[in-house]
Amino acid sequence: MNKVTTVKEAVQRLKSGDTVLIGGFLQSGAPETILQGVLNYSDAKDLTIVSNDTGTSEMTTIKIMQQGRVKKVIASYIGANPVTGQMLMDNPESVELSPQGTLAERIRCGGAGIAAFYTPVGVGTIVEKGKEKRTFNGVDYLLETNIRGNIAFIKATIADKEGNCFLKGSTKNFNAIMARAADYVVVEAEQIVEVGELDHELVTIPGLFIDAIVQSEGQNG
Amino acid sequence: MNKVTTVKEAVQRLKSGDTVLIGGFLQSGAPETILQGVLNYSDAKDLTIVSNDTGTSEMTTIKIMQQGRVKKVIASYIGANPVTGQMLMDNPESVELSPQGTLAERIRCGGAGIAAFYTPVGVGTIVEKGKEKRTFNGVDYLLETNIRGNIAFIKATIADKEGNCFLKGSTKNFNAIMARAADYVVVEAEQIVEVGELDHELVTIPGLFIDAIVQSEGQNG
Amino acid sequence: MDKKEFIAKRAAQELKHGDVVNLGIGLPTMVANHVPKGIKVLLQSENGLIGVGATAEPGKENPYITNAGGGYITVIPGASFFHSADSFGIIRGGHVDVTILGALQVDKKGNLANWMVPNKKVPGMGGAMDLVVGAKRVIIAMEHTAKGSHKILEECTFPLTAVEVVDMIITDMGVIEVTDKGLELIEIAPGVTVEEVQAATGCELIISDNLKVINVA
Amino acid sequence: MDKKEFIAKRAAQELKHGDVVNLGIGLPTMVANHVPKGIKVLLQSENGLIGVGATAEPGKENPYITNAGGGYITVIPGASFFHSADSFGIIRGGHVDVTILGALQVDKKGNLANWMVPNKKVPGMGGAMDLVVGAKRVIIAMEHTAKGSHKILEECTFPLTAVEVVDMIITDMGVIEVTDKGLELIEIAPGVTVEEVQAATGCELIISDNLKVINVA
Repeated sequence: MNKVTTVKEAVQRLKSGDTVLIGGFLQSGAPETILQGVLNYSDAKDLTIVSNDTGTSEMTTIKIMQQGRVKKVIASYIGANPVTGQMLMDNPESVELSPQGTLAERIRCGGAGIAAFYTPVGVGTIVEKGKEKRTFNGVDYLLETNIRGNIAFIKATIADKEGNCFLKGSTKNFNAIMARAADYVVVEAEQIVEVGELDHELVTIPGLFIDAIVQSEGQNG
Repeated sequence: MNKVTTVKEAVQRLKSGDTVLIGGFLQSGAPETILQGVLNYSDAKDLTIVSNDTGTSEMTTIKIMQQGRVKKVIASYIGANPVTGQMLMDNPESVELSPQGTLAERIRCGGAGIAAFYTPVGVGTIVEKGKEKRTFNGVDYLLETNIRGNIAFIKATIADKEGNCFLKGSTKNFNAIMARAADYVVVEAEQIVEVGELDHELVTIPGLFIDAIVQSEGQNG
Repeated sequence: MDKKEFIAKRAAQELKHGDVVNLGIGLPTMVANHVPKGIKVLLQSENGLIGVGATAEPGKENPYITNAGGGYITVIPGASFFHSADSFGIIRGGHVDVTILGALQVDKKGNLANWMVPNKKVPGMGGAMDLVVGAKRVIIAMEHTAKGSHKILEECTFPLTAVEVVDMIITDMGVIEVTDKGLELIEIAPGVTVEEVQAATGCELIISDNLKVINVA
Repeated sequence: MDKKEFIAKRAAQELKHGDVVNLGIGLPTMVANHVPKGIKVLLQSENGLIGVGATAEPGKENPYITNAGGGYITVIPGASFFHSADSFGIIRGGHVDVTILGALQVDKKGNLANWMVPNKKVPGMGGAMDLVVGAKRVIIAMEHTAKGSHKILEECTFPLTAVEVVDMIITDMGVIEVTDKGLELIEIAPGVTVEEVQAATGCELIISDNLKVINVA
């Protein structure tokens, strides 16, 4: 079950209209090699992007957005990507802001078969707009629904050929949860090793979640 | 912040009427040294025990139950503990059976500030009794509420003196999630090391969740 | 050939290369011994690992590696471990391709009862309810009858494990697919007649136009 | 002393040995430099680590260790890493003892507005809403006014981050506790009068019977 492929091949799975989960936290653990592949080898459009922050001005998500291929963004912090900020000003419906922990939990639930959950975060703020509010043990909570992607792009430090991934330090961030919440998951790995070379106890993402592995050409981290 | 103490000292935190989370999966990763301490040094009663299985006939939870100190059990599988089985027959209200994944998620949510969640598991079975059923995207789900403990007893393979824990292999089971879901958490560790000796990447449970560490006298695993 | 071994061998034929598989305790566990050559499956154990290997040899038990029955096992290269919430995230989230389990009763709608017998001591459902709801494909591997009394029924009478989840039933007498129209017998054991299978079944079977004989050679 | 340093030093006095602390970006980050001797706190960064150490020295940046602002940092012995869902499980689950954050506006009920200014580009709330709801204690560390205009108000006018969550406000002019009765000035900066603090505040202050002078010597 060798899942190693080329970036060009892997990004063919991206279709117009897809919801795309993009891992990373600002520059940390961002799947820049795959995103460059989307820029170069894919013409999929009408994309919905789910990302903590949609990256910074120096990164690749903004370039895909500048090509007019992104119709919607779901994120928690967009202050480092002026195109997302502009999208929100031009069309408030096109950018959905979710508190960071709520966003993370929605994605985790998408991967874990949980339809929705009650969180106390956002009560009394504009986040509660349109959401059910409910009291448990005297505290108010909002109902938040899960998020799944058609495809996820993530980055790992080391992957074995069956997709077991180790994500070092703080690069786990959204990568580790997005890997579990999409129909097709592409990982770029800084280092690709044989099955068995990665310590069982260092597997951040079991290989069963991974569909395709490509060599990362990015910097470490 | 050296949290190492004696078993005798640690179990003094157990009070009558407490809800106690007990880690382990059958004999694997069960906190037997702490439970022996409860048997020997604590007279707390009217306890509610949350445990995947309440152990086997050879283990210690059953002995605490035989002393008449347990008023309620929440578990998923009780086939290896005949006292729990008898409790259920004598008083169906005294044993709450939760599907194993639902039980795990209820505990995780207890630790993560989520009040309740919708799971598809149990729909159309006796598990749905008394629970809200709700449809998301054409699929039925049950609303399940979280579980927290006043105290949790868990087992680790290695703990440093500030409570960072490594749980080897399949001993992570309920231990890793119960550690996050109680007001006071006691861990027994097979090996206690200085802070910094445990690899950052091998920390299964960050020390912030741990209140007291005792030396495990049990067998490995 | 032993009945159970026959069932396990046939069930193993359902596995595809790369499948993530969860096997129930008892007969289903035997399926692991009969995975066809050239096919690699990843066995998940709901207590917290993927990449289950053979049972540990006596004297070589590793106390840190057990399965959902508490037995000491080994793991294969590429195995990994996780806690119970993540383990059931895998299961409930639809990441298990196939689960093979035993049953007390299955009915023509694919309803499953495999966790309690009324008026007997209740062992609890363990992970069975999560598994059958979460797995993409649910295969029941069991003896066709319980000492002569029907297990495949018009409608389950025991408390259900889940509703309309079973995809296939593999027994010592045949292979049955659960379809929208009812239970369809698609394979039959060597030396058994359709009439015998029907007589051993508590609801009417649809007989496949293309009925084959089970081949576990 | 620089205003910001003064505020950070005073805020650091609120930390207790063993506290799990999350510091916001900007001024609150400076609090880490002033933790009193003999006190060890564990700094959490919501992007996925606990045990934040000093900022990485130029040329010694470790690309695998960043904070929530994307900056390169170091970690202390006993640090550990986790993904975003677990990180916010720590935060939302009440396992952070104190968070120290900046604010645009705070009002007498402890309502907080610190994530967006109406009619300006919206940066998003990031983890701020989760932090102030989840942390056991919320301390606002900020300059008392924004170039003369009030930030401490009768009622916030900007979109809220959360309702009734602030426990204490530490500014260059004083320390204010949020109580059931309103905002109580409990400490005042050296050389500042109560009248000056009140004039710089958009709602009436309760003056503590036991008003002290801030000591950050």
